[in-house]
Amino acid sequence: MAPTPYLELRERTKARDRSLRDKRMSLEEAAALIADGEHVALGGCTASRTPFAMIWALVRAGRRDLKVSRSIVSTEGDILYASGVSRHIMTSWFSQGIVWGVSKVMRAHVESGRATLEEWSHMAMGLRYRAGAMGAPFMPMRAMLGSGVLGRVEGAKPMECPFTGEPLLLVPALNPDVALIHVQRCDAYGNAQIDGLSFMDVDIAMAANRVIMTTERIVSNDQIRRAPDQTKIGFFTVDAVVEAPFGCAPHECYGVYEPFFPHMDAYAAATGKDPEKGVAEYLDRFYHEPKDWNGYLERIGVGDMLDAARRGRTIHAD
Amino acid sequence: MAPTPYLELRERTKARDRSLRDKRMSLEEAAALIADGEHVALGGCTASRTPFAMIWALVRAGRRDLKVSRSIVSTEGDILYASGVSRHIMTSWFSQGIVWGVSKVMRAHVESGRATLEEWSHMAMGLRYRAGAMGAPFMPMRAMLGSGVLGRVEGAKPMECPFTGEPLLLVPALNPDVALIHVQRCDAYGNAQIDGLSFMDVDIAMAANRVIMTTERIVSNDQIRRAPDQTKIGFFTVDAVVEAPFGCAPHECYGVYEPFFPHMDAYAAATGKDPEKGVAEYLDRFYHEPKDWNGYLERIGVGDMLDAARRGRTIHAD
Amino acid sequence: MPTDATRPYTASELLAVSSARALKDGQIVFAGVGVPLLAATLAQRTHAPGLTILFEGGVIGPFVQPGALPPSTNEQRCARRANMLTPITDVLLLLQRGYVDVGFMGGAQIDRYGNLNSSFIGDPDAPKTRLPGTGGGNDIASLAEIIVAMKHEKRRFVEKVDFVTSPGYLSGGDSRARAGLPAGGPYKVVTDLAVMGFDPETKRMRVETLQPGVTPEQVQANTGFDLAIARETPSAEPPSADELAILADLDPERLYTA
Amino acid sequence: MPTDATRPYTASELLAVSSARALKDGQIVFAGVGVPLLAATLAQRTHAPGLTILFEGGVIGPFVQPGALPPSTNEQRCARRANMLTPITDVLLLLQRGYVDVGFMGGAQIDRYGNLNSSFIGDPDAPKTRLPGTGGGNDIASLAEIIVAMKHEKRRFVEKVDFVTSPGYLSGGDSRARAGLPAGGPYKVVTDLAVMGFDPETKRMRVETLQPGVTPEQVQANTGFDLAIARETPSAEPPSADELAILADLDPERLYTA
Repeated sequence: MAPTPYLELRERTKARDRSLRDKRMSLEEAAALIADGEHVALGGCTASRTPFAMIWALVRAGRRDLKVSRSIVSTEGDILYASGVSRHIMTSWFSQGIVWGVSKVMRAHVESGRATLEEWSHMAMGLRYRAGAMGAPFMPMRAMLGSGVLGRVEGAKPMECPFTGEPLLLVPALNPDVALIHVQRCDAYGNAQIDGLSFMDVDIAMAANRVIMTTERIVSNDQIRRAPDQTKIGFFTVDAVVEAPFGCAPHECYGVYEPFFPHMDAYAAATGKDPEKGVAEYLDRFYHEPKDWNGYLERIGVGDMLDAARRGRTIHAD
Repeated sequence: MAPTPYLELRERTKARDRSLRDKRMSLEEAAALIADGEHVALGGCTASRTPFAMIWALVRAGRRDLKVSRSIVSTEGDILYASGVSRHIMTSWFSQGIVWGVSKVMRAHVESGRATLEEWSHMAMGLRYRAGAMGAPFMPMRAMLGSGVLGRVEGAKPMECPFTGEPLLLVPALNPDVALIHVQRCDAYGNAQIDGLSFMDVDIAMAANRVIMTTERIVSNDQIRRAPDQTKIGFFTVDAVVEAPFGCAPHECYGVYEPFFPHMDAYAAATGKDPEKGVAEYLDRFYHEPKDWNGYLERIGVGDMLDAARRGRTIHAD
Repeated sequence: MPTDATRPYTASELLAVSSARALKDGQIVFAGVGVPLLAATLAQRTHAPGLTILFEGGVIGPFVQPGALPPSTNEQRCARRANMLTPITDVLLLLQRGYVDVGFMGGAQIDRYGNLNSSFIGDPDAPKTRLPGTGGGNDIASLAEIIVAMKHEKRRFVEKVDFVTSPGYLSGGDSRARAGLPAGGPYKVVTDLAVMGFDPETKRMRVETLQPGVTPEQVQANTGFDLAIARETPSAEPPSADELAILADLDPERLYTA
Repeated sequence: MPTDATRPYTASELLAVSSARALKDGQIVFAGVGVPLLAATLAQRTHAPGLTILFEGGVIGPFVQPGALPPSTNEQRCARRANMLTPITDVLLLLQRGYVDVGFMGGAQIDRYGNLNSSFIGDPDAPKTRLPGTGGGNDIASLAEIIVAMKHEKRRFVEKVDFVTSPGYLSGGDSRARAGLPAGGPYKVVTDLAVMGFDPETKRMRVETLQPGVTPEQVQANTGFDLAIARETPSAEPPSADELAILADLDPERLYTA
């Protein structure tokens, strides 16, 4: 049988060690599992459960030309473009967030042609990951038709439904090389329990060829097995587990901390005034100068950490 | 625009009252929401979370010629065939359960041509409901090809993948007229939280044009909203909420009671010896003679109820 | 022409109130943060207590806390005391399944057929401005009736959008259905000058109500295409004190109503 | 020919032990209740501690309690202390996604190409016996390598199955791939008389190991088609005391090993 995309996907999966084993490692060790040029999907959405600790590690490791995909991109997209980690981001929306407006850093990179922003509809992103998660080559959908968005992407195919004759759009499966996902807790094997909004993370983990999981805390496998219906991502999909408290800072982690609003305001102000200089200084100060991840958090500041955590806990306070 | 299957599905959905409102009613009132000849999908699987209280109500109401679908069918299939509620069951497997073997009642009805057992693969059933849940006309899949199972069903279409050239099977969406689902708890609006195995219930609820939810207990909307990430079926899909404690008896409800094994053994013995007479006597004794659902449970017996409940709780006892 | 300086409410408050009035009790409404959320919550507190809000982050039936409005539809403030949380893809699939009555939309540009642009100003291949993009907008506009709430400016109400991010009626008539979008479409366009609907046949935008104190000429003067405005177009009731009080309670810091 | 009466273990125990030995550490294994679950658990307790069991009810990595074996793959006993529970469709999609190494299968009939029938005895249009049907069997056999464990009887090992419920190598050669099933296929057939594999080219069943005390002639005599049996076919080691003790611990009431 000649190798088809499906058989190649199966071979990559088969070659992985999918057994129940301890996968704990450092951010730096996990970053070494990713090669320049690979397709990296990010879990979370906008300013929520963004895998910032791993992005930080990738910047530090000097990784280059990753193709990055995510449901919706916030400030991590600025960091990826400005650091050179990625010059190609695939998403449905790229902005620091409604309250801060369009990203001037994104505009500088995209409008100058230095970087690509590949735009699909939100549901199309979701269904592309879902097709990848299901081992299906595509998903049928009923949006994007008739729009300019469809005209600017490659790989989506309009079709006439063979059952009903209705027009449909088939969007192709995405099977990222690596998924970076941050969760509230998982065990050393990678069994992850996600509280609150799960975004596209479950599909992304299943679609990817490798998963690097960062977590607020590592819990025992016994704890996981007391509530197996809470496990959202199974150990067999996971290749690395890194404990990274405040691993989404300055974004939020549901139930643990809200976004670091003062930090986000300051970032918006700095990059709004001068995008290139603002983000370069930010990269130096928060990415290159600290000696480790705790050093990054120190620069963000204990006051902001405690403030974000206090607000984060209120979801449970009713 | 000429009405297409998709526009008709949307119209049916749009015509429903999808607001947050009290939907509590009796088993008898809920049974009146189902018309002879409709397609009724059952939640649960084999001897788990079978919506027996509603099946009991349908038998009592003399409903006829329902087309019934379910992931896997156990003794409720015997009841449906023997009572005349259904002469057409679509599923992947029909047996009381591995330990009791093939259903003699099913054999009697199907081998004599009185009833139809329409067989799809387990995943095909799941993907047909899922397509229905997604508002998609079909799902692509990679099983059933090459088998006799494919040759005996209508509506599945092999296709060459337009992306990869690989052979695929497209299975058509199932949008049942009604779904009957039993859960551990839901609120008066129908927000349902399912513990443990969810089977195909989430997809079935979303695919169906009406949902009748029976529940071990009705809880407050406040309780639901304290853990919204535990809500598996949203109120907007639900048309009726019926509190029916032990509503799966003699099957199990995860974490509440295990199957009523002595009852199931006795049923297997009675129907194994003489399927027609065994099931007719069983219908009289448990379906026609009791004056209400509590009367059904009385016939099953408090001893069996307590035994099943004691075993059911052990899942939480570690 | 009335301005924020000459009337006792802001343009944003007016948008929220007019949008709220366009909603009906029992509807399921896809809302973004900002004016759409204020509008949907205002409707719940006035004439539509059984209205359900959806956020594209995966939230069904939230109860947003006054004074703690969410920064996007994807943070925990959106999820607060919701009835149900789902993956993003599944809440979007509610649109496709036909469960959603109305979606709220905005955009940098809109044309006479309700097509919306939130992707590019200028040539998409060499844009003057790269905007954030569609988000869930394309999906909402493709699969539900939409209410567009935006400021009424000539540079936004254009003859032809630079790019169709979210489809309206495309080139009018039945072109939307022919493109594969048989359901949904623009329902109302709510601005600080008027509330507009669409002709059932031609699918061209037409004024249905003027905002208080606004003349037909003022609407046309701020619109980059010919707008059908009947001579007898009624004026809307101004926002009531009750409506404004509810908005003030929801957004005391005036993050979205200033 | 050895029987349950003449050897110190039952045919079911022999099937469980031989099946367990065919599993490798680290594999992900789709198991039914009964002999497959006993085999997979036995493998975990001997040479394959890192083996993961899946049940089609939606269970990943359960730890089944000795003496409380589940009545099907869909009850809470299956879910006990599992690592993860999923909807049924999603655990089956693990097969399609390529995560599953081995699936356990049984059937009423098997043919020389490993095709399995669990649907009809006789003409499917007017069956002598309507069997329960495929369940997850068709999906497992279509998308993973399978181990078939069954009693070796001439009426079960037939020239041509009455119905292909779960595809093996269909008509041999590359017919399986040509039918749209490029992956998986029968790996081993384990019976109380022999362990069989398949010729890599022709895909015909062939004996790899004889069960203890069984002759090639006895295997052929109980098979309804010509079976390739090399003269020098080795005999398997009988079940060890350890293996039998583990099975006795798991199923003290001998529900599945009698």
